[in-house]
Formats: sequence, structure tokens, C-alpha cells
Amino acid sequence: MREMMMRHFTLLTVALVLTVLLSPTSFAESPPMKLGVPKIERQKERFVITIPVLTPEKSDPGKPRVVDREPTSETKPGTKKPSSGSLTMQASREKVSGMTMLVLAYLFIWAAVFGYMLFLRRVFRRQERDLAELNARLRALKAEKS
Amino acid sequence: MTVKNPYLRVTLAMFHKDFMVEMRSREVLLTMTFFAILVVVVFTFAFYVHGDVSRQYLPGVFWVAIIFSGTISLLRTFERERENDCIRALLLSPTPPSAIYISKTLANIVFTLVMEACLVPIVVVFFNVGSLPDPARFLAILFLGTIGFCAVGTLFSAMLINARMKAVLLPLIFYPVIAPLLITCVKATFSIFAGGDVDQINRWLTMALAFDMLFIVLGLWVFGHLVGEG
Amino acid sequence: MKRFRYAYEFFVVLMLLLFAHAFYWIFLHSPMEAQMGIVQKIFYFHVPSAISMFLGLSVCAGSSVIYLVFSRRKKGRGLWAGINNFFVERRDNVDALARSGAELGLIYASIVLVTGPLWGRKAWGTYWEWDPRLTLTLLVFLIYVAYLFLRAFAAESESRKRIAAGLGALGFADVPLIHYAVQMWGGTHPNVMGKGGGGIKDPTMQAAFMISMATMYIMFGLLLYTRYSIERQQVELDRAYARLIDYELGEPPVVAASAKPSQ
Amino acid sequence: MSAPLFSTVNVDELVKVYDRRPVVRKVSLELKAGELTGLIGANGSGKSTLLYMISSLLPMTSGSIRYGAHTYADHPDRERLRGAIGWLAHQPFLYPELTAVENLQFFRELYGSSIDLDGVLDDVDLFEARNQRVRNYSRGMLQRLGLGRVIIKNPTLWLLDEPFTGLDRQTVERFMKMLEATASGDRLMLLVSHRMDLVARLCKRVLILSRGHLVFDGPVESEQQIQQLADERF
Repeated sequence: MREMMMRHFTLLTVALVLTVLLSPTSFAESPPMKLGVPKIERQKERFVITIPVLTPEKSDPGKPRVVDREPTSETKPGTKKPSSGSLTMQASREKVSGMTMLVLAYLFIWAAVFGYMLFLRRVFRRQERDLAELNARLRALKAEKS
Repeated sequence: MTVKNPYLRVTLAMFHKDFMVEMRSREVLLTMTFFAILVVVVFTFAFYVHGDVSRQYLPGVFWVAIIFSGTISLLRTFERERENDCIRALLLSPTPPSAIYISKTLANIVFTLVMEACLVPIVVVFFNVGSLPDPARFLAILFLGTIGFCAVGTLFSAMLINARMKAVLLPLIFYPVIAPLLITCVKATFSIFAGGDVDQINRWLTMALAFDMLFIVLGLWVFGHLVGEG
Repeated sequence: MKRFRYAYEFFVVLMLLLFAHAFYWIFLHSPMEAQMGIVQKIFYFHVPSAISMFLGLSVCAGSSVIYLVFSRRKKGRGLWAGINNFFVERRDNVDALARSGAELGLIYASIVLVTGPLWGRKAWGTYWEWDPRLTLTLLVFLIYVAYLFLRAFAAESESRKRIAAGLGALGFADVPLIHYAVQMWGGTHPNVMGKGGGGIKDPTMQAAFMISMATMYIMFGLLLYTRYSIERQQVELDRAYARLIDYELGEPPVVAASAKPSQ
Repeated sequence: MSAPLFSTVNVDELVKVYDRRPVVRKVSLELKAGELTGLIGANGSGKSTLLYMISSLLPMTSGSIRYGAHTYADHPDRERLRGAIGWLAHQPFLYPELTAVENLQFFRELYGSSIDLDGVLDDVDLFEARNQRVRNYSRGMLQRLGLGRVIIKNPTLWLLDEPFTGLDRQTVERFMKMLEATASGDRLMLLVSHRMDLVARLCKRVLILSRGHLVFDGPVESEQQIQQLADERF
């Protein structure tokens, strides 16, 4: 029983590690943001994130980008203003593949947890059966003696 | 010896005994020092580039060597008591178990310090360090690191006194627990050699001190529960 | 698990419903974050997993301390003696709980260590950053892997359980230390646990987060309870087996069904 | 000679379960001062486990052991209680790198005793060899020095676990004389041995353990009687 537990545990870990190795390869399809190491400071209610930007997208390198965490119109899905037609296409494709991968990763992780749950329940049921059998044999032995 | 305080008396007697046994056999000191030197040599080979070894690696190599070779001393600490079942005689004595813990930790600290005394010059030569910028703080971090390392290590060594695969299990459970101290010591040593900010170094030293105190207190408490009654 | 069968199954169904609900909220309903885009959604299960991890490990550490402190029966009527004897009579349970807590904590730690890099790749450009929080999680993970090693590679004896308990307690005491040590490195991990709601202001995001949290905690509770029940039933099973052997050898049973340790 | 800490040891329904396997099964017995009791049993009958529990080093699964009026758990001064229990096994619990004198000096400090070491060394007949390293000692000398260690401790309860293993006939004779001499009237002694003849000579009362059960507890006269009992009950 204990060995099985250990084995299952190892399998789970391996599965999770595999998820790490596999899923981001599809994230990598979309150009990573390459934020480098962002510095996040809190200024009153706003986060000031200083990002050494390496991607050629819009912002000036090194310039602090002020991000308001209140959802502005920009944060709502679908309302993001495209700067050019080709970028929209690319962006939506990224979004789809990224989203699919994320959903898959999410489901995979939950599947692992559910799997663990099912496994535990199976072990418990088997124990229950064994216990019933042992008790039956014990009763039979007792009856024999008396 | 005519010490009145029973606690002190037992601690001293244990320490005296361990020291004497070690002086007769020298097994721990010799193997530990040689192993530490080997670790440093192997690491310098690994980091050797164009006729020189980067001084940047010195603190890391130095502390890894101490921790790896210190493990030898820790493994032997209670092995010696177990070999002839002396541990039973120790436990069946009118002695608080923490006295055993203190004396064993003390012995380990002394052995490790002796090893370090041999190690420092070798590291200095291999890494072409001219002179120590701040010897006082260097010694301080050396002491604090050694004390914390031995306090935790002695406790784990006592835990595993009867375990199979002790030589494997001890590093396995010991290194993760000691990791913050290792980080602290390496960082402090690095700052010292780089001639870094004094405040920064002092902060690392305080950190090491906090670590030592917490683990000595916890060690005293847990040791009684671990060994004293069974 | 036998005693609370209906409640147990109720929570299983509740958890499944919540799971479906959380899925809808996370992926379909809540808005995309401006900065990080899709990957931000990892946050909805990354954070609850991290909290569940610490819950599991604190269960382990707490039970370990209890196991160490209350080891022998005490005489007398006082409150302390009462608490002491309560736990001494349930030593096996406490030990089982510690073990279950560590195992679960590690499973959630694996999830945290998996989802974290996924996010980090997008946000930081690297999978792994030697950031305080990441280092802390990794070290705690390693400590409790060691804990399970210790339990797996040694016979189940009283002293071994005590040693494991020692490590369980010490490993957790190490957490604040690791925290401070690695904090001095300076870090990049967003301080999501900082102020209420973790910096989320959008109500939809908050709702998705709350539902996710609830699902994860119920799952955690169920898993912990199931794992613990298995440990308990194993004890029962072993006892029944020992009694059977006694009978077959023709000796009266020594281990009564409810052998309570004393002294 | 310090005063004894207790005069009886009461073992009550003692059970020890290892890995869910019962090793000691509801053993009850009483040890009294001035009485040397023998404990015999086949290998694996639970003798060592019982001894370990009586020594307070091993917690029991259930049951209790009272030393005088107190159990180990509720004893007001556990350290003193531990100091009142002496154990002589076939491992002598000595440090091979040290000499006999150094060993005894160490244990004298440890036990907080002020006994004269030369006298003890004389008692166990090791005065000549006192400055030799214990590593070079023969089996018999080791065992005698082990006895010296217990004499320094001067415990109330003596646990003798196979003290005769590996000793030749002559040494056993000498050893037994020393034991009889040291065992004064107010001490409790429990002797575990395979040697039925020695048990018969030394002990008036014998306990027999079989598969964890205490199957016999009573006076015996001769070796044959013990042998017969052992054959019946083991």
C-alpha cells in the first residue's frame, strides 16, 4: 500500500514536471514579453513597473510604465485597440493558442488532483473490503473455538 | 575536575572525553580536513579558465567545502556512541539530555574550526586572494556559520542515530534545512571579499546570529524529546 | 470516511459543481489582464494552490509538534493534563495527520512549482528566477520531500515517527528564516498577498478568484480527510490481521480493538 | 553507598507492539529489593524488549511500570530515576580509545559520583591494567570493567543482560563472586541469561517468557528444574 502511494506520488510529480516542459513550448510560439526583471513599486494605489523592455512593441525602453490596476477600457477583452491590421491577426492567434494551452494545463493539473483523489478512494475501498474479509475470518475462527 | 554545577560538569566531561578520543584516533580531523581540501581542489578544476580561477566563486566553494566535509564530523558524532552502545549508558545517567546535545555540538564546532583553520590558507592561495579586507567580520561569519551548522547537524545526527542509510539520509534532510544559513554565509563572505558595504555585511551577520539562536534553542528543546525517552 | 459518508459525498458533489463554475469564471467570464494577458489566469489556481500547500505543511508541522510534546500520559485533572491525555490517546491519529498533511502539501507544492514558471516565462522571460518566494517554495518543497523520504525508508517504529515529527516541526520553523534570508536577495515576485484581494480591483476577477479559492480549499479538505482515513483504516486492518494471527497460533489476542497507550 | 531510590518495581499488564506485532503481551510482575531474579526465554521471546522498557529507555504501548510509588512519566525527578537504573549488557558501554581509568573517570563525572576509582579497579581486579587502552582488553576484562562502570553508578535497579556472554569458565566464576558481593540487600536485580546453570545458582526466583507471554513466575531450586520448565514452556 505504502509503495503504491509512493509510486503514485512519483508519477504525479513526473506528470507535473512534464507539463512544465511541454506546455510552455506553445507559449513560446507567441513572442514572450521579455520583460527582463521588472521592478515593481507601489505608489499609493498604483503599481509602477519599471521594465527594461526588449521587445519592439510600443513603449520606450527604460521608461517607467504606469499601470493602473483598475480595469480600464483597455483591460476588457475585445476592446484592445489594434495599431495595425496584421498585429490584430497575430494577437488573436496568440490568444487562441495561448488560451487553449492554458485551459489544457489547467485541466491537466486538475486531472492530476482528481486522479489522486480517485486513487485514494480506491485504496480506501480496497482496505474496506480487506477489513471485512479479515473480520469474517476472525468470526469464523471464534465460532469454531467456542 | 571539580565543577559544582552538574550541568556544566557533565557537558565538560563529555567534551573532554570526545576530545580525548579524537586526539587518540584523529579519524575525524584528518579525514575531514583532507576531504575539504579535495573539494576545494576539485572545484578550482571545475572553474579553471585561462590560467586563473575566478575569485567570484571563492565564497561558494569555501562554504560548500565546509558543509560537505563537516558532514563527516556530524556522521561520526553519534556513530562513536552507538558502536559500543555507549549511548545507552549516557541516556541512563542523571543527566539532562540537553547537556549531551551541547557537548556534542561543542565538539563538532571545535573540530570544524580546526578544519577551517587549515582550509582558509589553501583557499586564499588557490584563489589568489592577496589579503583579507575585513578579518574581524570574516572570522565572525566563520564562527556564526560553523555554530549554526553544527547546532542543526548535531541534532539531525542524533535523530538518525539508529537509522539505516544514515550516511545518505543525513545530507538529504540536513542540506535543505541549512540552506538559508548557507545563503547568508556565502553572501556575507562575498561582500567581505568584495569590500562591500559594512551595513550590508552587518545585516548578514545579524541574520546568521538569528539563525544560530533559533536553532540552538529549538535543538535543546527537540533533542530531549528525540533521544531522552526512547 | 465511514462515519461522515453523506457529508463527504455532499462535499465531493459541491466541489465538482464549484469546479465547473470556476472553470467558466476563469476562462470565459473574467476579463483579460492588460499587462500579462492570458497567463495572468494562471494566478487563479496558482495562488490557491500555494495557500493549500502552506495549509498542508502547517498541518504536518502542527501535528508534529503535538506528537513530540504530548508523548506520555499525565496524571491529574487540570486542563493541561486533559489536553495532554487527549492527544496522547490519539497519537496514531496525530501521526497519520502529519503524514497526510506533508503528502498533500507536497502535491500542491508541485502544482505551485509547475504553474509558477509558466507564468514566469511570460512575465519575466525566464522560467525560473532566484526570487525569494520561489526559493522559499523550492526549499520548503525539498525539506518535506526529505520528510517523506525519512518516512518511506525506515520501519514504522515509535522512534522513527518521533524523528519524522522532529523534522516536520524543524522544517517549518525554518520557513521564516528562509523567508528573511532570501528576502535580502531582493525579489521580483509580485506581492499578491499584500493587501486585501491581492491587488485585484476588478469585481469579476475577484469573483473568479474567490470561486477558485473555494474549490481548491474544499478539494484540499477532501483529499486530506481521505488520505487520513486511509492511514487510520490501515491501522485497523493491521490490528485485525494481528488478531487473526493470534487466533491461528491459538493465543488470546493481546491487541484489543481499542488498545490505548498509557503512561 | 547512596540510599536506594525505590524498593520495588511493579510491572502491570505491560504490552509492547512493534510494527503492529505484539512482542510483549500483558506481562505483570514484581521485583523486590534484595532479590536476584532470573529471566529466561528463547530468542525473540521479548526478553530484551521487556528489559528495555524496565530501563525506561523504551516507551510501552500500554500498561505501566512503577518504580516504588511513581511511574517514569510522573516521577518528580526523572534524572535521578534514570541515574538509579544500571545496565550491564554484553556490550560493555565503554570507549575503546580510552584507558580503563579514563573511561571510569568519564563515567564518574557523568554519574556525579565521588567514589574512589582505585578501589573500584581493585574490586574488578583490573588495577594492573588500568592504564591500558580498552581497545586491547580481552572479553573478560571488558566485562569486568563494565561491571566497574555499574559499580561507580551504584544503581538501585541492576539490569544484567547476558553479562556472561563470551566469558570463560574461570572468569564467570570470578564475575559471579563480584556480583554476589556487590548485590547488597537493598538493591533490585534482574538477570537475563541463556546459561540455565548460572541462573539456577544465582537466582532464587525465575521468570520465563515465551512469545511475549510471562508463562512462569516462581521459585526454583535446581538447574534441572529450570531446564524442565524451559522445555515445557518455551
